[in-house]
Amino acid sequence: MALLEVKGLHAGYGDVEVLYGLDFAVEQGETAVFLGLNGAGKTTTMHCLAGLHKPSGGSISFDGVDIAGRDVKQMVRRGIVLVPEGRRVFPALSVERNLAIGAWTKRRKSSFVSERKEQIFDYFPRLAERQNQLAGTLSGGEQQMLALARGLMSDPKLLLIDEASLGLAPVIVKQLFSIIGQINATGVTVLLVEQNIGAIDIADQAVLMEKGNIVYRAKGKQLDNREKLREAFLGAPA
Amino acid sequence: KPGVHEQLADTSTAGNQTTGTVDGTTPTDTGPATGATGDTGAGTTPTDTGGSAPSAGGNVPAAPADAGPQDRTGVTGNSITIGIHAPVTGAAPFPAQAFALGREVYWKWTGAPKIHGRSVKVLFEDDQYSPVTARDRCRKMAEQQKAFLLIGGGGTDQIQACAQYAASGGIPYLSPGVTQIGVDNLPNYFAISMTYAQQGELLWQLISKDARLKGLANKVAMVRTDTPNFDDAHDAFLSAANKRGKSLVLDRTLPKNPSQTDYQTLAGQLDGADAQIVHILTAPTHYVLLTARLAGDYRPWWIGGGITHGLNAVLETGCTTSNGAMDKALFFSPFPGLDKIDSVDPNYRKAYREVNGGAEPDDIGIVLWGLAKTLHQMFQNTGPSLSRQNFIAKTQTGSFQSKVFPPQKYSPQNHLGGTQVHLLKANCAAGQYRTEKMFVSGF
Amino acid sequence: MSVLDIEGVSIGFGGVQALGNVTLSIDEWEVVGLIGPNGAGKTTLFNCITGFYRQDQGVIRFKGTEISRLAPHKRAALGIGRTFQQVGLVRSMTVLENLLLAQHLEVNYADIAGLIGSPETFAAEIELRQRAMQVLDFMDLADLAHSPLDGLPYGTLKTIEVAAVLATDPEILLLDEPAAGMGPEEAHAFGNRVREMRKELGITVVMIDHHVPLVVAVSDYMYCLDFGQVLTHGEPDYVRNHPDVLEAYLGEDTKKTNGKPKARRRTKTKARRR
Amino acid sequence: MAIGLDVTHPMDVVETDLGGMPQGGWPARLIAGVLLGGGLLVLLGVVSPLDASRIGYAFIFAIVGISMRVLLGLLGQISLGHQAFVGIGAFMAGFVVTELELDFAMAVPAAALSGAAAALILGGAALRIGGLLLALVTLTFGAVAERTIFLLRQFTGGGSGLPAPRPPWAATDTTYAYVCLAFLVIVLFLDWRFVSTKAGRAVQAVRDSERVAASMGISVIKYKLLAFMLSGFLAGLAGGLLAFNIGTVQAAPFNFFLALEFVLMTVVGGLQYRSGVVAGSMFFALLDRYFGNIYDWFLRQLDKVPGIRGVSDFLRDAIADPGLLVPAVGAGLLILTLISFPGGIGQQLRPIVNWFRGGRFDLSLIHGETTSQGGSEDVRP
Amino acid sequence: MGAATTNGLIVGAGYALVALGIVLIYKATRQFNFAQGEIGTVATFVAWMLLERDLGWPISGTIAVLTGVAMGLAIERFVVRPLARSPQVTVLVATAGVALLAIALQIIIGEAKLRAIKPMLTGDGFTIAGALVKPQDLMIIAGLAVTGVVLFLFFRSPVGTALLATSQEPTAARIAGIDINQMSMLVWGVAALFGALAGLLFAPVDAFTPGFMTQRRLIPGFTAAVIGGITSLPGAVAGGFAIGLIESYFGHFLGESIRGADGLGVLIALLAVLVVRPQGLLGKAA
Ligand SMILES: Nc1ncnc2c1ncn2[C@@H]1O[C@H](COP(=O)(O)OP(=O)(O)OP(=O)(O)O)[C@@H](O)[C@H]1O
Ligand SMILES: Nc1ncnc2c1ncn2[C@@H]1O[C@H](COP(=O)(O)OP(=O)(O)OP(=O)(O)O)[C@@H](O)[C@H]1O
Ligand SMILES: [Mg+2]
Ligand SMILES: [Mg+2]
Repeated sequence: MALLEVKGLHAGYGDVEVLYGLDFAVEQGETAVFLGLNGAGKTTTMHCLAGLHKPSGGSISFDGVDIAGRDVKQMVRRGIVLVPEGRRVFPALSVERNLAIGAWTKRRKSSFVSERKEQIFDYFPRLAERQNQLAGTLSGGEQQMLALARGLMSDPKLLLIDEASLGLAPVIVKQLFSIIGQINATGVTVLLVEQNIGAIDIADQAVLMEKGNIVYRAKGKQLDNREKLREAFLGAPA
Repeated sequence: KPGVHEQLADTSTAGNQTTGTVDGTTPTDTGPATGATGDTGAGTTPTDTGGSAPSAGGNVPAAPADAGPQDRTGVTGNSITIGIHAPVTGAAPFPAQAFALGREVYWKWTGAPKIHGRSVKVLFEDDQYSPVTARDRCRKMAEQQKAFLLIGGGGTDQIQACAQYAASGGIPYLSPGVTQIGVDNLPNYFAISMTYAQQGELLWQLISKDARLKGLANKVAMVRTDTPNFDDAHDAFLSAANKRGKSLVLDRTLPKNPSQTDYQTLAGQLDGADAQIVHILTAPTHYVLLTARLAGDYRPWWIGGGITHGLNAVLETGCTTSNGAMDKALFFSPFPGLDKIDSVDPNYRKAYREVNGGAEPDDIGIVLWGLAKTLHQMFQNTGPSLSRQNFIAKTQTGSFQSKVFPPQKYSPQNHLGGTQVHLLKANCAAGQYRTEKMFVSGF
Repeated sequence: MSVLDIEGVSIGFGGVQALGNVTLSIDEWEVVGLIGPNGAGKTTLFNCITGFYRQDQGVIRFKGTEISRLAPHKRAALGIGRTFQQVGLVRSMTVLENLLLAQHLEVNYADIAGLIGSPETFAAEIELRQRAMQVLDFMDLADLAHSPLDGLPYGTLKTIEVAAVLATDPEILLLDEPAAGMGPEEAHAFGNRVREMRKELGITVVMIDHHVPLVVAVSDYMYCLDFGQVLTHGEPDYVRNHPDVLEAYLGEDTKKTNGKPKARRRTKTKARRR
Repeated sequence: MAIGLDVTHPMDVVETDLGGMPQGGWPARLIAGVLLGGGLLVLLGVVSPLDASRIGYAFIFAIVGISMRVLLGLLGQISLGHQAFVGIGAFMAGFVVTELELDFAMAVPAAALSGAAAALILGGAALRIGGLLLALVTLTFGAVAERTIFLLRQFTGGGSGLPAPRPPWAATDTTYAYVCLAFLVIVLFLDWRFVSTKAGRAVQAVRDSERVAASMGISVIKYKLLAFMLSGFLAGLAGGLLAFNIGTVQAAPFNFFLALEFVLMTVVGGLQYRSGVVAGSMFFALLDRYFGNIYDWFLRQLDKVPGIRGVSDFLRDAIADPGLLVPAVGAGLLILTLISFPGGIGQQLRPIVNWFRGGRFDLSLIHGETTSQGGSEDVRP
Repeated sequence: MGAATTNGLIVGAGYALVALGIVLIYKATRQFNFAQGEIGTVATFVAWMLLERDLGWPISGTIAVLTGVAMGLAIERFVVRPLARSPQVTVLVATAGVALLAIALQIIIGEAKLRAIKPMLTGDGFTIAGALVKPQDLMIIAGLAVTGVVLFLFFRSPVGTALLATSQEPTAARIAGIDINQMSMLVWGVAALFGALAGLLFAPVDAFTPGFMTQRRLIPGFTAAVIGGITSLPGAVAGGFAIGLIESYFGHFLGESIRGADGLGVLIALLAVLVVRPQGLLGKAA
């Protein structure tokens, strides 16, 4: 059975409906990439999964339990962690304290936290150099790394990453995707929202959204046909 | 500065004010708030005649009686409406409940007197310890609710503001003594107890004659609130000292809203100057907060004139906060303490309990009772044909003896009619002021 | 003729040397791309040019005059316009109002005249509106004139920001990651617009972006910064394929270049356009 | 220090339906406007002098409200010492007529300018720093004004009564109320032009983001100072008018609690809406004045209801003076407004105002958009 | 001079205590709490009522502090939380509204009377260098020391870090699994606790009325917090003493010639600090 199974997910803001019944499933250990133009509803979907937004209908089953509508705290406790769009680092805290907050739910296991921190500094040596700098004074890309690193601190089962590559140098994007691949390899299931089609390289599954609907899903072999996907995504080659 | 003052008087006349409140001409029919007509004519805007024209003793120009039409606002065949304002909220309030209970006792008990067939209705407004509000509330009572006369319960600035308004409308105004500044030449204003300035000489008589204080006469200090309205009191106290060849060891003011540091600093300075007698002229709150900062073995004698310092409510708090430093304070007062009220007027307690369903009488009730009794005599003295003009004319030639307040004696030139005081002494053990002397005009 | 000259500019924050002796010059009518890894100092350079930071060392000249001591708004008045890495618009205003605001320096009546409502201000305001609408038209944003900013997609906001800066009538336009958050298609359209802008309005453009194909397509010339220093510069294709850039920025072909020292040749003085 | 302030949509958003004019067209709006304005003018003429004086007082409060709005609504700064600016204006007016023996026509401008000058001095030092620190500086300034400036005997006569007699042509309460109304109308015009032109836009940009404003060529300090001075100017003007409304200027009323009342009335009115601020200010000015009457009327109505006689008697016994209830009512209204109707009275008035501007009379406008806090402030440009 | 210094330190300790409460809330929520003073008054009022019934300080004090905490939690739940998405200034105004409401209710219930509360320590006190010191003044200094140390440690703890994080980016804090409502309650509860303690420590020094903390201590407390650097706890303490000393020196040496010299001194000092060192005495530069 799939780790995450979403059925007929509806959501909206006030009277405006934004998601019109999404269906998808992600297996344990998979990486799924969500593609779609601005305003397609990708962020809203992530927010529903992370408990930041209450769906208006449908079910989200995680590990066999329907968790639709639960609040963030419970989601985090179950191991669903969101790396939000727009970085949202704690600007007046040092990099180190930002990471400590990321491990909030694991704060009592201090050995785990320090191990984890080491591991993350391996992934992002830049952050290690900047440990004591206030996060608000980091460059845009450094903040993005910090946001991702913070999400990894709590040892999630399902990692939701919303537009991680925004504002990152291509070399870092590549590193990032390879790090995500490594994380994925440790058994973490990853759900990635991207504008950068390069993400398909690390994906086991691609989901294309348009105006609140899923218009195309590709798995396994289908993914090899990049041109077809590109067409579906862009309508035109970029 | 009479110059400024006259100048203003001129302006007000020029501003089609025909009421002529300052130069003493008789109020004419354009006078404001003539009740009957609700006339919105020119005269309805009272113009302030304020200013600071200190003049000792008061010199009110005579207003001839029975000249021109009579203003009978607030008077009907069987009732007279009067209005009282006092602060029950704001910076230095009176206890609201006590005021509410006491204000109608005299007029409501079964022995309540009729005045030429009329009973008295009492209006009350909270002036919030703000002169602007006082003025508005006095206008409300006089113009909307048709009060015949107005009474100030306490608070110098508010009394001044309301009295000046009342003057512009020819409305009689009664108040305890407080300041003389800006009110002593108002034709409608009557002080029913001695002003602070008048009490300056008396205080020095007390200091030089009283066995307990005599020896300390070279260690006298004065503390007053920083307002020009207390300048007269200050000058009078100082000149009484000079007359005796004395000077003050410390002469300080407290701001109107002192900070923590002000109290702390002043207390230390009093101690440093070794002031053993301190004449305090402030709101009672400031008195309490100042004495609260005393420490060690510094325990001066506190003395003063006035009304509010002599209220038991002050003592109730101050004895605890000052750790007893308030004990033995000596204050002049226009009313006797609870310990002596029965001997001057056995009706008071009875009437108070009767009207208020058995509630325990207090000293604020005595103030209001004494005031009402005095007013009763004034109405009686005016005769059955009651008008504002009549009332002023008759009162300013009358003498009154309520037996609770010391007697008043007015003349057309002098509306500051107080002549005597009672002397109260703080007794922290009893939590009350005790009356040491009554009806004294000199020591 | 060069519009903007940067000579030996350095700035540090605590232990971090964000810019170390950066020298570059931007010619009139040029579209210059500025790339470099995260934290290389690109935004910091913009901040020095626009006066939000003051460099520790070095000189910045705009059309030959030294501007290092001027406050940000004075530099804007000289004709230096910029966009921000995060959207630099006034969130509480509508699109049109933002464009009216952006014309602040163009308004020729006194503040007091506006306050007391003197007649010429009414006429001037109407003119401002017309100009704003023209700019919006140019950027294909006229439909959105009266809509509030809240709720507009990120890409649209970035376009509006560019429109607003255009309305300030700049001579040089500094764009900080204008295409971030845009899909490839949108980015492509945006690139075309930048070229058009340069052609029709005759302004000089410096653009930071991590969207390399876009930068390459749009620029006449490119600089690459790394660790606060100019790594290389030259024609777009040259920079794009420069081994240092490939390694430090693009992360391509690193294995290939690693073993081959000859690929490390430097040709930094070459290829200066015209 | 980055303390972000954002008040959303301070500009008067005109939601004009430029197509067909809904609901009556301009003639209907014109007639309604004339009726409303004319009604007010007539009303002022027929009420008693005391009522006229109180309404005049309320107009003056409305001017203070607009002054607060310039600061709080447009610049996003809050003054907790506004009573000081009003007081300085009032004393200046008293000083000009009493000590300098000049007349009203000199006193009122002098009052307004003194308010602006005080703002210039204070703002020059305090506005360089971002955030709400101005609030704390004005708070301290208010205390100093109360305890030092207002007690300068040469200037204020020691704060216990500087006479301010009205000019002969506006001696009555009624004529003077018209004068205050005229000033209020002028002030509303100024405020309208301010937000519709260069300076007002610049000020709002500065509130939202100083760096964005600067990048558009706006001098941040200059416009902060300008807005603060305009606010001080209007407060001083209100003070000058207040002096003549009361007749005597005293220090006592200009205390911290008045400053809080100014804030309350502006917020309850609804910062973003001019009409709301006027309504809120006047409401607070009049609440205190008429509460006694309303309360008495309320008790009398209770008396008439059979069976619950006891309730009104209980209230009469328990509440020694209705005045005690006023602060509770004011503070209660404030909290209620903030929590349930963040747009304040202005939000409630929106359907009407919108209709007058040529939009629809749309009751749904009462439910304002929820204000959002925007993301975190960037620590660096 | 000695007297002025001693007086300044005594008064300043009080201001510092209030400033700590203000800094706590500001640091953890970026809000200005204008009800901080009034929480103390309400607690005092409760303690007074209980002491009048002869319950003694330990019981009365405990119940009073709990009442203060309850008030803080109520403010958090019914005022601050509904306004979570409003601008900073709205919350400032709202807490000022709470303070006014609390004052108004106290007046309705118990009149605007000056009241005395039984002292915690009895004794006449003593004189140091010409300054009068009451036993209760020593209690305040002790209270200040305890509060300062506790708060300092509090912000070092993981919970303290989480608080700071919540104030800076609430959404991100939620995503990390922090219960931001719990955090908010914690802050307001703790601030109210110290606010109530401050009130109880102050009340026996002199006398109290409804609003006494707001009127006479809140403004200097705020000024102290700002001078010290608004987010710095040691700064708040330094600021409190600085204000006390400035008031005292100005009042002592210029008080008779310039009215309100102490207040003027504070304003000058405040402006000077803001011009020369905008981040406050011990604040960190942004
Ligand atoms: N808070 C909100 N209130 C109202 N509408 C919203 C809100 N947030 C998003 N929307 C709308 O919901 C729709 C989906 O938005 P969402 O942010 O989920 O899209 P997205 O695919 O993540 O887009 P992007 O690529 O721009 O991040 C959009 O039309 C957007 O305008
Ligand atoms: N105010 C500051 N305080 C401390 N360090 C700073 C400050 N501003 C910038 N830095 C540091 O200077 C370096 C350069 O930052 P800058 O923002 O210029 O990078 P960038 O090239 O724009 O990167 P990105 O592409 O990620 O936006 C970074 O390492 C950043 O952490
Ligand atoms: Mg999104
Ligand atoms: Mg950058």
